[in-house]
Amino acid sequence: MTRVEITGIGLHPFGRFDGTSVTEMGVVAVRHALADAGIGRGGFQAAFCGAVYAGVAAGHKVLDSMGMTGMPIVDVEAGCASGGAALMLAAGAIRAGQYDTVLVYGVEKMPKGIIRSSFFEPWREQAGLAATPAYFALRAQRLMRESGVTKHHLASVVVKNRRNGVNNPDAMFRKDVTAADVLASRVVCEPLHLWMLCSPNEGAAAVVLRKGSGGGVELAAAALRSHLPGSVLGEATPMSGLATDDITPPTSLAARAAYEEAGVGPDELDVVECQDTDAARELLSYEELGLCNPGDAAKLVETGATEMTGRLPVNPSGGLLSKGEPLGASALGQVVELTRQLRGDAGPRQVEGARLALSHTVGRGANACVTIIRR
Amino acid sequence: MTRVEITGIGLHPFGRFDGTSVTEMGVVAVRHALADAGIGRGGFQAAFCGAVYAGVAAGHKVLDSMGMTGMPIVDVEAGCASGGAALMLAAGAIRAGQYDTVLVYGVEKMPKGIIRSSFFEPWREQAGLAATPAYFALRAQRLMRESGVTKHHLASVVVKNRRNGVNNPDAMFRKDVTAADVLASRVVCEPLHLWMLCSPNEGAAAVVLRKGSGGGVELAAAALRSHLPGSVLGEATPMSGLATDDITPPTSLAARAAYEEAGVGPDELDVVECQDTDAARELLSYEELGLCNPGDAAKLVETGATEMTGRLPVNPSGGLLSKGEPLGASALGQVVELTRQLRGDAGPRQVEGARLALSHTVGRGANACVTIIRR
Amino acid sequence: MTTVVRDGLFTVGDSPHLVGGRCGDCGRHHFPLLGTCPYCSSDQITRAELSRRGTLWGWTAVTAPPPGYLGDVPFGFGVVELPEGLRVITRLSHPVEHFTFGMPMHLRIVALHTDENGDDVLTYEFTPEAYDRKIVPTGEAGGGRA
Amino acid sequence: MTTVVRDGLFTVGDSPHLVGGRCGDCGRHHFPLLGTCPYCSSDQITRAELSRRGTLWGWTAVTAPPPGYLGDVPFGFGVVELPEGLRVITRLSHPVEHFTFGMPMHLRIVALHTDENGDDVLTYEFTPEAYDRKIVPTGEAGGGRA
Ligand SMILES: [Zn+2]
Ligand SMILES: [Zn+2]
Repeated sequence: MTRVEITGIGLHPFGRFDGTSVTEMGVVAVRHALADAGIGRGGFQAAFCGAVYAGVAAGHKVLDSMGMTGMPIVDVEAGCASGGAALMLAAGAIRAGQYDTVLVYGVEKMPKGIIRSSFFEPWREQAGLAATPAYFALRAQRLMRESGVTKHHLASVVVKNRRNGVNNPDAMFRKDVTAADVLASRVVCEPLHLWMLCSPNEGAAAVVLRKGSGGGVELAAAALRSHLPGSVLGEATPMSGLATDDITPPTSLAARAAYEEAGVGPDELDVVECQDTDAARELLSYEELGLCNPGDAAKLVETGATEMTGRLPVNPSGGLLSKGEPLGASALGQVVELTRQLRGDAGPRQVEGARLALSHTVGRGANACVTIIRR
Repeated sequence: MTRVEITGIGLHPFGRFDGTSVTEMGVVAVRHALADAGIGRGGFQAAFCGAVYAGVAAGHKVLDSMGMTGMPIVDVEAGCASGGAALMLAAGAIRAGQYDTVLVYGVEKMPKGIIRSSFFEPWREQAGLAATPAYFALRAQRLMRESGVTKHHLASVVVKNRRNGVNNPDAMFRKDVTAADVLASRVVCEPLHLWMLCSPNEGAAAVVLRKGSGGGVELAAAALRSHLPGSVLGEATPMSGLATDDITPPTSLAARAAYEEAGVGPDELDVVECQDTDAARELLSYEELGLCNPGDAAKLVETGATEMTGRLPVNPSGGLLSKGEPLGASALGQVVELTRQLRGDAGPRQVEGARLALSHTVGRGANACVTIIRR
Repeated sequence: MTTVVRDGLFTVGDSPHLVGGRCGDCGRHHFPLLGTCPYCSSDQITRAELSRRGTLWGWTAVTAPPPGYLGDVPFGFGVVELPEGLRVITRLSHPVEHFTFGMPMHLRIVALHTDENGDDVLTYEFTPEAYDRKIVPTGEAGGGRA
Repeated sequence: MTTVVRDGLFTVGDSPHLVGGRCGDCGRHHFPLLGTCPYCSSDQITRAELSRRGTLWGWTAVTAPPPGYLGDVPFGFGVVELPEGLRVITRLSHPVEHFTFGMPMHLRIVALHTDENGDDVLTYEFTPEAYDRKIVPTGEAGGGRA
């Protein structure tokens, strides 16, 4: 099979940038990624852009304003997994022999506050059922019941990610917090406090993929999966589901496919970036990604394994809890972070000797994407 | 190279369906396409959905409400070419060996009236420059100047397409019109009268692609291209462009790529479905697709070559002028029509003996997609 | 006068029911009623009035008005498991501090808010068996284990 | 008082200009001023006040208010070619019936509408040299050849 390599990465910081358009943020990320790959106009034959709320032609506007159009440009939407979906399509097209080099980028400028989207039907909104954080809260409550997770475990995830974020100049929040601070923040939906939830925000990320010649960082797998029918608290948030806990979640489906594609297992990973929409979502991801056995998320966090000093650091970038979540860009932001880690370029947040890394996003659709990179 | 075949087609009629959600329309099209392909749940390994204004997770909602999720589902946006882009990605993934069978569909429920989109910046809207039909009018005026096209040629395109649409039960407008009727309709933007413009509307279309075993209808090419920098009246509608007429339009870029991929030339085509957003756009497409020489669009239409009785019928379905334009679905609607033509299933609008067909969409982004199918 | 948040979601009266569907092929139930089975794709669906009684599977309280919601906050929100093998997303009566996993719950129809015609807009919620027909005090929500 | 539809689009006064950019690498002009050349991607851009005079390349009339537009209809709309090698999308003075291809045009600054503060909102348009400073009658538009 054709080897696909990551030859360029670029980022526009994640945060709030009132005077900056989503297009301008995209230009910054793309410019950095192309410079990093050592290519310019004509150096890539196709472009895939992850975007959710950025409007029509979001990806085109970025390349249009750089005078770089002409090739196929496709905007891709798969909720929080949009950037991962774009990466998967780009890698597939390279493997199909369609292109040698593809630009993949993601852009977002989320509206402030709770997102009003067409995802919910009008009656659900009117009945108060379009309460996104309440679904997260119920998921957290069930995890607490089934995996021995307490509010202190949830707080410790926030403390870990915020501490990591202090060392990430591209993050939105860069202050250390204590568990007491987290538990003192306002309750949004019991058991979730405000600081346990990530902030939708703005940013852009870009990655250049190339048909590989060996060496460098390899994109070993990029797998996207949607939810299976029947799960009432799956990210698809249906109005009803089956009374069973045996429905495999989309994250596990994508993880299995990615491990198989890369020919590796979770015990071989050196570093992970995973979806921490809320603190419980990170712990659930540990179980769904196979980083621990089902029901052992609390135990894993207690061992300190996922701290920077542990055996498998998770979210060295600070995660979405520090960076915020610009939907179209967040998955590629993880890949940018992990490429830095594998290159040994992560500075004060470097995971020493990292050679195999996994990134994970999951959200509306439902969609989950798992990417594995290695050097 | 792997042969990719079209093994199923399905359509929800194009029109206005007030009580029907965009998801329900998608279900109708997908159900028909799967039945036509003789597959059900588990019969396809990935799904690509073209959608522009249908909101987040548009494609997912269709499969979710059919209990058919689990595989990768990607929503794809490339303006009027969205369905073509989805088709290109699906064919690429099959050729890459990722999947054997892929479901491709497009859905749309356009708001009534002029579309307010984020495409234009606020100041352009405020200054009255977000006047989409005015761009079409200027393009028509330049074509009239350069290719000897008159308003009577424009009216004759409308008369042809509306006459074809009479025989298409899936079209929105099914009444014969005369050139006098067309020219008596209100001027929207000189030289374009109301009846020379297609209506944004609602609908869905679906196509099943399969790794081919020979026989059946082959997807010989699906090429997507964006605009080159510098054209002031290109579908990207920039605020300024270069004072030159030598910039190759995206339709020509996509057509050249598609002819090369399929190994055929425009003179071998038996039937064409092309983008007739307005009557002048169809004539311009004749030139850009190489159906005639540059400057000869008026002559081609005068010979009657593109009538049902001519040597190369264009828009036997009635075109967008009869069907209306549901952005995410329109490109796949063309492919559904052409597959019927190649199967000999087009009833009273059958082009006898059609074996090689081309479909073409172009619009915002800018993007153009050209697809070639054959049996 | 009253109106409903969506036609066909539930029946009203002394003994209200949620209106779902039962699949003739796989036998499973869903809610609201759809034309296609959301588990097996069959279109062999018959209308089914679902049990009024179920058990509590999860709960929280919504403290800020979600998009498009015009009623009061806080309100209870959770999942009730019905004997048909179905888990249903639902509003819950508030307060929620005495809720427990598996607690018996039953359906009632309540007013959300008053619409522009002065009509009460009705929706469904579940409430603990013990709470029904009693006036309950409002208070802070508490769904998780600290 | 007056305000402008967007800062930095044009200069005002007796001799107004559109404000574009000139690329230090490829030498081409663009409008409005950007940080990146839209033809060659260079960031070597210098601000350039564009010629006030150009020629008419295309025209029509907008008869219904486009989205977000608060001014009067109909109004002229078209493309003017400037000596810098640039074609610019622009409002045109109305009526348009005497317009011809290549007709000399020049820039002027006009009021679009009055905003919520009572200020006139200014934008740019082009008008035939011959029309300037004259009051012109309104009438039907006619951009094409029938
Ligand atoms: Zn069923
Ligand atoms: Zn330049």
